Amino acid sequence: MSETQNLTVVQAVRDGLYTEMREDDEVLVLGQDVGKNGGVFRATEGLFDEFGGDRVVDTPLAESGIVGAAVGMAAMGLRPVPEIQFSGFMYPGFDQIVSHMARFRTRSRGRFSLPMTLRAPYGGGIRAPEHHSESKEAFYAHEAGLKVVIPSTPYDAKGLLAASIRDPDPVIFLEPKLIYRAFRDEVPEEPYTVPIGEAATRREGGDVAVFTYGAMTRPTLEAAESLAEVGIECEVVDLRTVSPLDREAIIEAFEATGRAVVVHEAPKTGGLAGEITAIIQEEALLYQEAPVKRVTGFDVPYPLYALEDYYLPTAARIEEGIKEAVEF
Amino acid sequence: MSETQNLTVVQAVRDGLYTEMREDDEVLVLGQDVGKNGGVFRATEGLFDEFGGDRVVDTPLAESGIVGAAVGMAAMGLRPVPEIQFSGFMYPGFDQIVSHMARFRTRSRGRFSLPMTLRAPYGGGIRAPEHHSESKEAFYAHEAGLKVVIPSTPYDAKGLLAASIRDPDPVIFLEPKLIYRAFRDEVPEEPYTVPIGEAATRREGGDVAVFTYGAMTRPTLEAAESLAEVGIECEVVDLRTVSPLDREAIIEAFEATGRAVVVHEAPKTGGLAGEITAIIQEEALLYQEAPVKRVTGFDVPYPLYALEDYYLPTAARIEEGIKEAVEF
Amino acid sequence: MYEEVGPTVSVFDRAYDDPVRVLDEDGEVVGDVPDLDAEALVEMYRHMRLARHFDGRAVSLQRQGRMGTYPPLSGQEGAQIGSAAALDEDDWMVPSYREHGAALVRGLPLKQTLLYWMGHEAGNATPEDVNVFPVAVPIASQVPHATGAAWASKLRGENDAFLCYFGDGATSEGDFHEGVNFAGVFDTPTVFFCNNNQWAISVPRERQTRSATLAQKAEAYGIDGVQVDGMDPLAVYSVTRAAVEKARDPETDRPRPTLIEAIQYRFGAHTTADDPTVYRDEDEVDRWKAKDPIPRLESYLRSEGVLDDERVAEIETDVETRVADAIEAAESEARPKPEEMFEHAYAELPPELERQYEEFAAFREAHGDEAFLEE
Amino acid sequence: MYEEVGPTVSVFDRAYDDPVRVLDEDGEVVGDVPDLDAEALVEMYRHMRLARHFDGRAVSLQRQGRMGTYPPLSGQEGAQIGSAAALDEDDWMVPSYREHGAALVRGLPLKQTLLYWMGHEAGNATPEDVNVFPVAVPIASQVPHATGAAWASKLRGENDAFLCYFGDGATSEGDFHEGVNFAGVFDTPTVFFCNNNQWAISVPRERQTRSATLAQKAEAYGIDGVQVDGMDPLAVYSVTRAAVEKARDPETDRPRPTLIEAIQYRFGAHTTADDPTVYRDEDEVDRWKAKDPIPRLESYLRSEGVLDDERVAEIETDVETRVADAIEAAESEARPKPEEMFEHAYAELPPELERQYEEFAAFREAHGDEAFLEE
Ligand SMILES: Cc1ncc(C[n+]2csc(CCOP(=O)(O)OP(=O)(O)O)c2C)c(N)n1
Ligand SMILES: Cc1ncc(C[n+]2csc(CCOP(=O)(O)OP(=O)(O)O)c2C)c(N)n1
Ligand SMILES: [Mg+2]
Ligand SMILES: [Mg+2]
Repeated sequence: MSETQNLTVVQAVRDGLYTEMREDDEVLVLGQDVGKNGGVFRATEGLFDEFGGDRVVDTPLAESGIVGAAVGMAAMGLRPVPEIQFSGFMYPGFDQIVSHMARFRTRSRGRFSLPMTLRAPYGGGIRAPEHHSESKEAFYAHEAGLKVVIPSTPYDAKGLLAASIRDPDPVIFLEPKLIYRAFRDEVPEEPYTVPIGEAATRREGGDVAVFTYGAMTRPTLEAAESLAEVGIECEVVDLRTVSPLDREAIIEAFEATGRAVVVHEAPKTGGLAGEITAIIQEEALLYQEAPVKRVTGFDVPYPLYALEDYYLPTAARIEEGIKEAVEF
Repeated sequence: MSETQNLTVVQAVRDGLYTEMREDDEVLVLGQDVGKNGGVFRATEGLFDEFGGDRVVDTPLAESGIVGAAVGMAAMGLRPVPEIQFSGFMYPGFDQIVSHMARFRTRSRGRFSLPMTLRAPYGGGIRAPEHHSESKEAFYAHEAGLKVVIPSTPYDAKGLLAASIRDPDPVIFLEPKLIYRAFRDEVPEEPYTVPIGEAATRREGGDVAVFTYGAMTRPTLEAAESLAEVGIECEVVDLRTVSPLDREAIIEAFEATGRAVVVHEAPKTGGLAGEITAIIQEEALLYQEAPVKRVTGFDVPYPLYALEDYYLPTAARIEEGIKEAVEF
Repeated sequence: MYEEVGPTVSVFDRAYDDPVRVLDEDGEVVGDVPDLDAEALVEMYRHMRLARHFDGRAVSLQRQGRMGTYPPLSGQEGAQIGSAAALDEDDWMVPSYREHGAALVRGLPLKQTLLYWMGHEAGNATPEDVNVFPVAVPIASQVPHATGAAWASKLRGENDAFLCYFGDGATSEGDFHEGVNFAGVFDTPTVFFCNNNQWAISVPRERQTRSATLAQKAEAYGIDGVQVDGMDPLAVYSVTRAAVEKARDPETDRPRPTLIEAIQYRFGAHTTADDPTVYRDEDEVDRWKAKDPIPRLESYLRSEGVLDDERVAEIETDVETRVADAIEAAESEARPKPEEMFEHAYAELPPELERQYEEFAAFREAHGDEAFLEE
Repeated sequence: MYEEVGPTVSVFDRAYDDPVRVLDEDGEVVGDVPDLDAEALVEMYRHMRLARHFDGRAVSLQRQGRMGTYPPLSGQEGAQIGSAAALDEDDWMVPSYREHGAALVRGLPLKQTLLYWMGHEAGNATPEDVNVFPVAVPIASQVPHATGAAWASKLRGENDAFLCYFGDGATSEGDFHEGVNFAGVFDTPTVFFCNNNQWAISVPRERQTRSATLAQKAEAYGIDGVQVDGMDPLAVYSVTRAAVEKARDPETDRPRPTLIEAIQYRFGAHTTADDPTVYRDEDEVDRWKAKDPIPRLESYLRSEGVLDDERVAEIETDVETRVADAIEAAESEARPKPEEMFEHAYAELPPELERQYEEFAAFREAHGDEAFLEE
């Protein structure tokens, strides 16, 4: 059996970068403070010393430049892993993301593929300043040509990151910073991948399917445990990839009970819960016993941190949502 | 009775700008080629001569600068109407749109409101080059703090534009360029508004509700007429505003038949059809007789123009979708 | 606010790498002392002491878990207070996130600054009579706002200047470029004030750009660019004042906008979440601490007979009291009410948002705050 | 491709507003003629004629409804052909949307250019051996690509130069700023070639920026900036060649990247959708037409005895044939197949997209193309 380490999510990300960089000389990391500083969350700690300044590059403070330069590098065959310091700062690079990163393959009829992975710490819950708590994965899921991955465990973080880096196409890799250090997992030392586009069942249960991803997986499981005490058994599905969605897993889990809840921290309107609801009802309406309940952030700008606990779905709110779906 | 003019959509936009600028000195237009050139679609024709270079301003070629400067102007109480030349070029200004335009009111607890209206020609169908045919209204609908308006007739174009300019909050005003010159309408000469957030029923019918907006309204009506010949009567609802959605109108129209189709040209995954489906099933599941059918663009980058007719929903595809919903 | 003073020497005709200086590191006069009266000078000193003391206390509050992440300004008081002091009453300031010192000169209560960094929505509520824009966290994104706001003022025939702050790192962003370029083209009354504190978190100034100075970036926009010793509050005052006057004066043949590069250093961490020892040497920090703006001004004012032990002691006490009072006030502020989250998204709640609010309120009513604060 | 030539005179030590010139408007030599052999010069002339002729035909095709919107290049051949000719075989070109002339020098078949503007997906398929990036429509967005691609080449120890084209308007975009700044910081082998054709659609050069020249924007990045008469193909060649050589040579103490401002004019409309008479005077156009790069080079080559009537006639015929053949080939290309839309979104179709494709194909099968092309 292979060696494992007991790692947090952010350590697993770091380990994933380290492993892939060791395996493949064409992999390089660039972004703000990724070098000597090792990243503001330590996701690139030690990589600068290990691989040097040509492969672990501190860039000027310019997101469009970072993404755009990575596009150019990837077009030439490197596998750049640009880091945007917080997902709320991807917007200055949004044009490069949607107009180029997503489309270079199409725009060259496959001559240039972009094997690049754009990483960003993402989501709320850590008492961060304004603009540091965004969860706008729906933007990227709506843009064809991108894949969007959001891990919820250390094991997945390393394996999905490896899969993303090795993917011939561009991946947006969003790391829920609320769980960066929340718990540890056994993570193999050797390289491995977790396939993009496959959901994972985190808990089995025959009364209702609950779909979630990222940091919301934990309060969802908590809600499920608490409901088990009153006899409600939830199937909890961690989507892991939000583009492409694992339709099959969604439909299968839903059909088993005809009831579903979707939990995400992003605002409700236009969030992925709507998309998942639409998938369910276009594929499995005849199984449907209750409306799909959306437990999400609200349609307001993310509040300053004193109120963020009221903004983010909590186990209690999720529980209530599940009850609604079950009792309908 | 008041005087009317027989105008196309783009002429109505121009007339709306003209009327509001005449009514209110604080209204000004800025963007690329809006001055002497009168806009690449002639939406600002003659305004430069009428109101001068201080109120009809050709700017440098920089979208973030245009939106950001308009944010600063609006914070000081002006009512700027920035034009982005095509909606596909809003992305370089995306950070200003989502991080500031959408949030200045929240970020100042109401001290600074932003009475600004960002206009952009939008959508496909005119044989335009790459990046000129985007319909990504879902991005903006997912960002709290914005309103998103998409007219489908000359009358609405003028009235909704006036309402947007007078609104105390920022509005994204997307003008379907496929119908810029497709037909004419009687448009009052005097100022008037059409309320933001209210859908319009374009056709009554008791078999199925079809929701759409913008340029897709026409092929949808065409499909409805053709289906009437085979005895299927469609209620066609033009949403007109995609944020906030007119939930009440959606639910009411849906409940009448329990069947619905949503038509938009934006890509399917993460598009507004999913959101509308989710609204329907969270409010009116018990009325539902068939899955809500989504007739939309595909999840691929918008093709070069030789294939765009295959990308955009056509009356035939809409008809087929409606039949599916009716015959389920 | 400081009193208006007479015309300031033109400072724009010099090499980009020749910073304007008034006091040397020991507070000796080496340039043209601006024409400020004694009380204005003492006020400047008081504000610097206030900012410094506030900063230290804020960092402690964060360490004690009484405040969230906080960006310290220690070392940058000369640039902040000297520049803000050069504005007139009706002028505007467009800050980034570190200008607590400049903001207090402009009349922003310290309590507000504390509330903001304590995560209270109320911290966003700059009083109506304080001409300060909201804190801007996305780097350089405030630059086009400062251009647009100044432009609006010009279009209205008002005569106000807009002082926009940003860091050395910010000069790499597209928004810096677009915002300053617009200012040049539309000749807006904007003063672009770059707090070059040598670091953008861990990224040193040389890694931001290959240009020898940041001031010379003005060339790209056809506007004036000038360096100033940012740890010399009198030099900063002079340069900013000159830029402000030029911004307001369409009669000169110079462009109204100016790019000022104020060379300085942050003594502390980037924010309380940062550990600068990872990326910079103590030596470097020590070298810059020798330029500390506060003893420099103090020494000058003492030598001029404007300050003495007694006055300094009075100021110390005053400063401590004001900060203590502000902390007391901020900490006794009621916890923000969850409904505040919904209040200002729109002038009027759209129906769906109202529904969300009602669902939220009903849930809270039924389950109490424990349902939210459980973890 | 043109043959490599000896070392080029350094052209970087001059005032920003002193454009490099070789031929005057009449083709008289006024500067250092680059060391190109006769055949290379004739090739340059042939390419310019080819570009000009192609351009006229493309505009007609659009007018006849045989092609979509097309951006003409007439007047800009000197800049395009002179610069592209300065590249070596393995170098790369990163175009905007107007460089059909430069692209043909690099080996891109005219047919490809036609297919692209005819809206065929196949128009995107630049052949593998042609080192040309895809057309970039969002203004300035290709600039960071050119930096990143050149950076990759440098990191790999390859010795290639990357020539990036953009317009005067593009210099106002954030991406121009960020991309060129990165190039300065990472010293990438990139040549930033600004086709300053005086207009960005209807917006004149003076409205883009207050800086006196675009070349001086190089100051902001600590790199070399130089103006060149963009309607003088020999001057353009010389400057670009010098920049290319410098890009590849880490031994000089000069920065590798260069910003070239090539002063020129577009004789025609911005695109076939544009009517320039609305915003500019015929007089202006006439003044610039006097600088037409083609007669200028022709006159020089005739005076040197390199061209005569016979050779010119041969070139005319050749050019006409090549364009006619390309049009013929493009127009006989089968209409693109709808499935091409789905082919390159991803390396492998995700399941939902496959479903969409199958639904689409089934519908088309059932209803035929009339169901799509009805309007
Ligand atoms: C658009 C954007 N990107 C990244 C960040 C994260 N960040 C916050 S401060 C900072 C460094 C800023 O450096 P500088 O402009 O020199 O200002 P300073 O903090 O030194 O005052 C970074 C990278 C941000 N806030 N906004
Ligand atoms: C980001 C972006 N904004 C706007 C446009 C629309 N547009 C196309 S060409 C053009 C003018 C470009 O001017 P310039 O950079 O001088 O290049 P030229 O066309 O003169 O060669 C504009 C505004 C665009 N393509 N991309
Ligand atoms: Mg700094
Ligand atoms: Mg141009």
